[in-house]
Amino acid sequence: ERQSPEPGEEVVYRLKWLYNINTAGDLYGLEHGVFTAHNLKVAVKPGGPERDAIREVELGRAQFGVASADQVIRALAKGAPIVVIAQLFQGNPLQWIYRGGNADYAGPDDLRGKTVGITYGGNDETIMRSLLAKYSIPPSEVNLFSVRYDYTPFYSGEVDLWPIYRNAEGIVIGEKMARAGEKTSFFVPDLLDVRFVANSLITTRKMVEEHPDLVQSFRSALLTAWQEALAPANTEKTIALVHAYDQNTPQEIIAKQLAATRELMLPENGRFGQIDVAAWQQTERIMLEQGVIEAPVHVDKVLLLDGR
Amino acid sequence: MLLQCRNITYRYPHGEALVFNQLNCRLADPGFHGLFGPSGVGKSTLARIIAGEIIGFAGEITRPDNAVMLYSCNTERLPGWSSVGDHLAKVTPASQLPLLRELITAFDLNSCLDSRFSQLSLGQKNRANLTRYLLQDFDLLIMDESLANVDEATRKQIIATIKKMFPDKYFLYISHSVAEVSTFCARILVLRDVLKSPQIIEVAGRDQHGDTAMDRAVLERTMLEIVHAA
Amino acid sequence: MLLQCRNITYRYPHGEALVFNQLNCRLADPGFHGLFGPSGVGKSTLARIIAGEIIGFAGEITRPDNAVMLYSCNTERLPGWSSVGDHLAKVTPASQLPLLRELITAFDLNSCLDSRFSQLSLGQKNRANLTRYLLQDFDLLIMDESLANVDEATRKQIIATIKKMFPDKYFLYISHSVAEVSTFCARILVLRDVLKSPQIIEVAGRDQHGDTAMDRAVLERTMLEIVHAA
Amino acid sequence: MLPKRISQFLIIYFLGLGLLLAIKYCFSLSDYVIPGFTDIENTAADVFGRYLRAVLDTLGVAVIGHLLAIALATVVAIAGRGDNLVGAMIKTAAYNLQAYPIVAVAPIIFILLGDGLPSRLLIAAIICYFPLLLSFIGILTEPVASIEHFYVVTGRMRWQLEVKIRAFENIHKLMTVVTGSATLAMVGTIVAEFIGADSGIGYSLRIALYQSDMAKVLAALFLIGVFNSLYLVSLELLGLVIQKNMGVEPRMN
Amino acid sequence: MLPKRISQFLIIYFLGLGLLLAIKYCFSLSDYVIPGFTDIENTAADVFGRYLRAVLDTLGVAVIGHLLAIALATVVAIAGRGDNLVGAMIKTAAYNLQAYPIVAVAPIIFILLGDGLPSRLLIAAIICYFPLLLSFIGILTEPVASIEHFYVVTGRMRWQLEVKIRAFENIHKLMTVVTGSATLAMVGTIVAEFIGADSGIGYSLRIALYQSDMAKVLAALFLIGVFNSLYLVSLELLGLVIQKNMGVEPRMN
Ligand SMILES: Nc1ncnc2c1ncn2[C@@H]1O[C@H](COP(=O)(O)OP(=O)(O)OP(=O)(O)O)[C@@H](O)[C@H]1O
Ligand SMILES: Nc1ncnc2c1ncn2[C@@H]1O[C@H](COP(=O)(O)OP(=O)(O)OP(=O)(O)O)[C@@H](O)[C@H]1O
Ligand SMILES: [Mg+2]
Ligand SMILES: [Mg+2]
Repeated sequence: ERQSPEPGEEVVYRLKWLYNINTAGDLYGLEHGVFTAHNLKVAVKPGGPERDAIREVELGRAQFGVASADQVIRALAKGAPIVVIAQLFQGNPLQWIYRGGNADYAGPDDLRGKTVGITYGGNDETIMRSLLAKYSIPPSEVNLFSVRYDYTPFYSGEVDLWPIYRNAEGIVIGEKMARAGEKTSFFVPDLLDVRFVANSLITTRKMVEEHPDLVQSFRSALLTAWQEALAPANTEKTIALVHAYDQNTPQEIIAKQLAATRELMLPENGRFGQIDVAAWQQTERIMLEQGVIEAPVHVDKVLLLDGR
Repeated sequence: MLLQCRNITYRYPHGEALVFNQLNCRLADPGFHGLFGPSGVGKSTLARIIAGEIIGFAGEITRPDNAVMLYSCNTERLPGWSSVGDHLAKVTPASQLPLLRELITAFDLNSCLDSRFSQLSLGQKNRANLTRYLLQDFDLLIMDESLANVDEATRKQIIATIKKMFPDKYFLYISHSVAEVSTFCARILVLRDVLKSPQIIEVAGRDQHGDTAMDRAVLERTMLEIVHAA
Repeated sequence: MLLQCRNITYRYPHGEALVFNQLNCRLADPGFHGLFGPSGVGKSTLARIIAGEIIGFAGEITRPDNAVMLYSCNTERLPGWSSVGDHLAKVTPASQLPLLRELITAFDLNSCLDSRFSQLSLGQKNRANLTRYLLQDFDLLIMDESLANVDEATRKQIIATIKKMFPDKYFLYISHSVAEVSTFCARILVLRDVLKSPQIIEVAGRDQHGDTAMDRAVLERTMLEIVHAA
Repeated sequence: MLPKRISQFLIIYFLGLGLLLAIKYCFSLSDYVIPGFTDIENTAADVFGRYLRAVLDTLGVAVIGHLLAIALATVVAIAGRGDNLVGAMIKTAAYNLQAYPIVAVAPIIFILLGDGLPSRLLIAAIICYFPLLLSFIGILTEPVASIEHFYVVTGRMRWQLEVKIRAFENIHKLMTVVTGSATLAMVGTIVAEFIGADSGIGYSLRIALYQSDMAKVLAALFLIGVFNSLYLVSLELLGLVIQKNMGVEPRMN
Repeated sequence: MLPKRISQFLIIYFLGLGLLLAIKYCFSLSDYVIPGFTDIENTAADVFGRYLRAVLDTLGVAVIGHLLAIALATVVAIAGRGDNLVGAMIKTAAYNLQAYPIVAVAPIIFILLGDGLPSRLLIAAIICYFPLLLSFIGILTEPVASIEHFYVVTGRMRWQLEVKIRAFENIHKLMTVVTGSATLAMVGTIVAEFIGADSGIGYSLRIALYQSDMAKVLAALFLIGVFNSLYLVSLELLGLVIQKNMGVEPRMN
């Protein structure tokens, strides 16, 4: 197996998910020459439910990958030799959609007596349980409901809050319900100070040590690509690009997704990709408290703020 | 007259040669009719045409509208899930049950009743199968080598019993034994090669009933006649 | 001496009654040996014991170490994927191919060679099956009603051919025709009910070869002897 | 027989595990990619009680689903046996139902039936009924002329008798398929739990996968294998008893 | 035959659709629960071209996967036919492999084989091979004494011949299973695409499901059904040709 690439050789970049709005910058780098401009030959490969970028990176099948913070922390707990070189999302896109409401916010007390969908074993469970603990809401006061990808229980009103990726399915479902005359809003844990980091860019420690230049140029190419993809001036270009790869989503939807993505990815006043160490530490703490990991992993040690 | 076949011509769908060419025959009176001829000449085929199991022949067959013509042969089997006795009882109309008991004794089947069909000897299989056909409602029963694997003594006894019990029915008896068809059949249809004409020659048999004595010389003449016809 | 069975006692695993009780028999010289007896008496069973296809009997069978004893019967089939002629050629050792051609003619099988087995008449099936056994390497070939569905004339011709072509081999010929076993077999093993003792009585047959004339009275005496023994 | 099946399973399982571990140590992969032996051991000890209850739960549903599938396949095969229009339609429906991946049909099932036990049973049954159906159709459409002739010509043939004759003549093949499809009932139940349920080993498996916890996955696979073998053995024993009662030569594949 | 199959499928499909729409209008469910007719129509027109290409792509993989599965089942059934240890082990492995839901095994397959075509084909084949295996084992372990006797006693029996005899005697049953399992190959491919691929109708289906777009799901199911029918018909025609060449009475189930 290929452990590390020779200079000029193609590097494999494994995404976390299928091509959609969350891969806009990655595709932008590929299609609009950003990688080439950095002297990189990159094979961008989509992810999926059965794909795990961390495993692939460790197995040497990919050199870079996208993984969520909880995946990173779990992998660290099992000794995976990986490091984080950029953080894609500043706010977690994993939120809860609900009917009515006026703003994308609801107080913690609004959860009492409601039926809240969670994916058992998923991030949303960890986040929701942590939130309930933080606001001292006894689990007996909310109805937890096991969800799957079928939204019927939400549509039929059986479940009040449904976990959803804000900038992807969130837009689609919101639109669908809007067309039927239903208003929807989102419940945002970040706003309640439960900050759980989402997708970030990873590679192995070995890559950083043996090919620091390659890591640097990949990182900066990707940050540039995302910066450009998210730039308002390039909106049309980005929408067309994402649509080319994700034909199942109409352009109008992609436009709305892009707007939502900007809010989640670009920090208030900074550059794309910034690693929020405090949020990572909180993420680790939450996972520890919720018993997802058994011992601290000191995640800050693998956060390479400038990719070194 | 039960049956009249006129100008039957037949070739199997995937067969090369004709089996019958303008064949004519008839069954005029009740009783035992022999169907005799060399192996492969078409006896089973003719029997199945008469019984209505083979269609697509040319020519004409006339028979009474409600005539029931059954074809039985020696390769049939009874189902395996219960004993031979049970199967026989099950396919016998209630009114015929005494007859069933008589047949079982005459056919020497008592020792087989508790066995499954697969546990019988060949001749026992033959007899069990024939028994159930005899208990059905029929006008003509075709016995296509139905007793081929039964010993001669038992066969003789079976034929005598059938003739005694079913005097008004028609039987078409296919066998390879000249002596047998000559002795027991009233008329013998000798089936000959498709190239010969007429394809069937009818010979009168001795039609023995019970243990009546038989003139040896007459019988031998009949046998010779049959062998020459074939 | 090819074979000697001593005190054979046997009951089928799920059968109720004994089939054999202290049965003794032997095959001393090459040639045609008849095995005769009423239906269900145990002929097929004994044949399969001799061929080694049934085990678990009591008693003793002695035979030369390398003796090949084949059992053939009339319910066997040839595979359906190619013609009868092809199958016969395929199982014939190259050195025996001329013999195969002779047998095909003697057995009147020429018209069947291009057909599939399932398209043959019963007697044709019998003959095709027997042919392939004769082409194998064997010391004893058991023919369990192997020609049951063949007409008498053809049967006679087949037996004569076999006797001429394989004078040094042993044959055990099972048939329900007293006349046939009496005429063609050198010795006839008459198998009797398990309650009788000895269970097998040996009778000398006429062992006719080719078309030699046969003394009618002598033959009838043999036939009577057999019928009385059974 | 039981110890044989189980030990065969164990050999296979540990061969597979050995292969994985060999890969791990050859390429010195972390516990995340392939868990180490002690990791597996600890995890197994940790989850054993829970997973055992879960797998028993699953087994219960699987047995019922299996019965359901057998019934379903029997009905469809019998109905689809004839050459008539209804038969053809039923068969088409049966085939097409199968053409849809259950993950795609599941939402429709959940809409129609809600997400209680009925949906789960139906999914388990659907997954396991198709192989049964194929064999049943193959067997039930093939005439056994030498037995059926008498009943046909004497006007005694009913569809029940026809089915009985053909099934009985192919009893060993049927047993093989029925026993073998037990495995599919098990897997069907697991998939149903994976998709929609909140109990059973399929549900545990889903969580382990979400958590990328390969050690738990291996532990679950172990228990699934053991109980699958147990179920198979029970069916085989049952099959032998049935065959004996029917008076056919008992045989096992 | 082709128009018959297709029209049967269409009837079934539109019956099912009618049922869904009936439910929708009876309970006056909104468009996001069950899409209305015009919604379905528009969506179908919209995605038709893309889905058509996707389903053709899937069909291609399915055909190869089906062949692979037939080969796999044949090999396993032949190897597992005997009573020897190796046979028993192979059979145990084959059964146990099936006991694991593919979703649980897939990560292991991806670890071992990477995520190229081989993994996808393997998944498709695994899903469709088991029903084949069960029938093959049932058929190949059942002696045909009346034919085999000669070859056994004359010492000519080889395993190839034994397999040939038993397969030929059960040719109609085999055809039923092979043809029927085409459906499973199709479904296996779709599931594989669903899990891991980035093309094919399974991939489109997954996205439609994530977007909770029932209209697209229905459109995809429509195309899957049509092409599944086409594939079935082609196999049946092929089966008839083969049977004719083999000289057996051609029959179709
Ligand atoms: N299904 C078939 N397809 C083609 N030819 C056939 C078929 N069945 C029989 N034949 C041929 O038709 C001819 C007549 O066959 P049939 O079985 O009627 O003969 P038979 O007089 O009954 O012979 P036997 O005494 O040997 O039973 C034979 O030459 C046979 O090869
Ligand atoms: N598999 C079996 N199980 C139990 N009993 C059997 C089995 N096969 C045969 N028998 C019985 O054993 C006895 C002898 O059978 P066998 O087939 O040897 O008779 P046979 O002399 O060959 O008769 P036939 O002339 O009718 O062929 C019969 O009474 C039969 O019912
Ligand atoms: Mg005939
Ligand atoms: Mg016998």
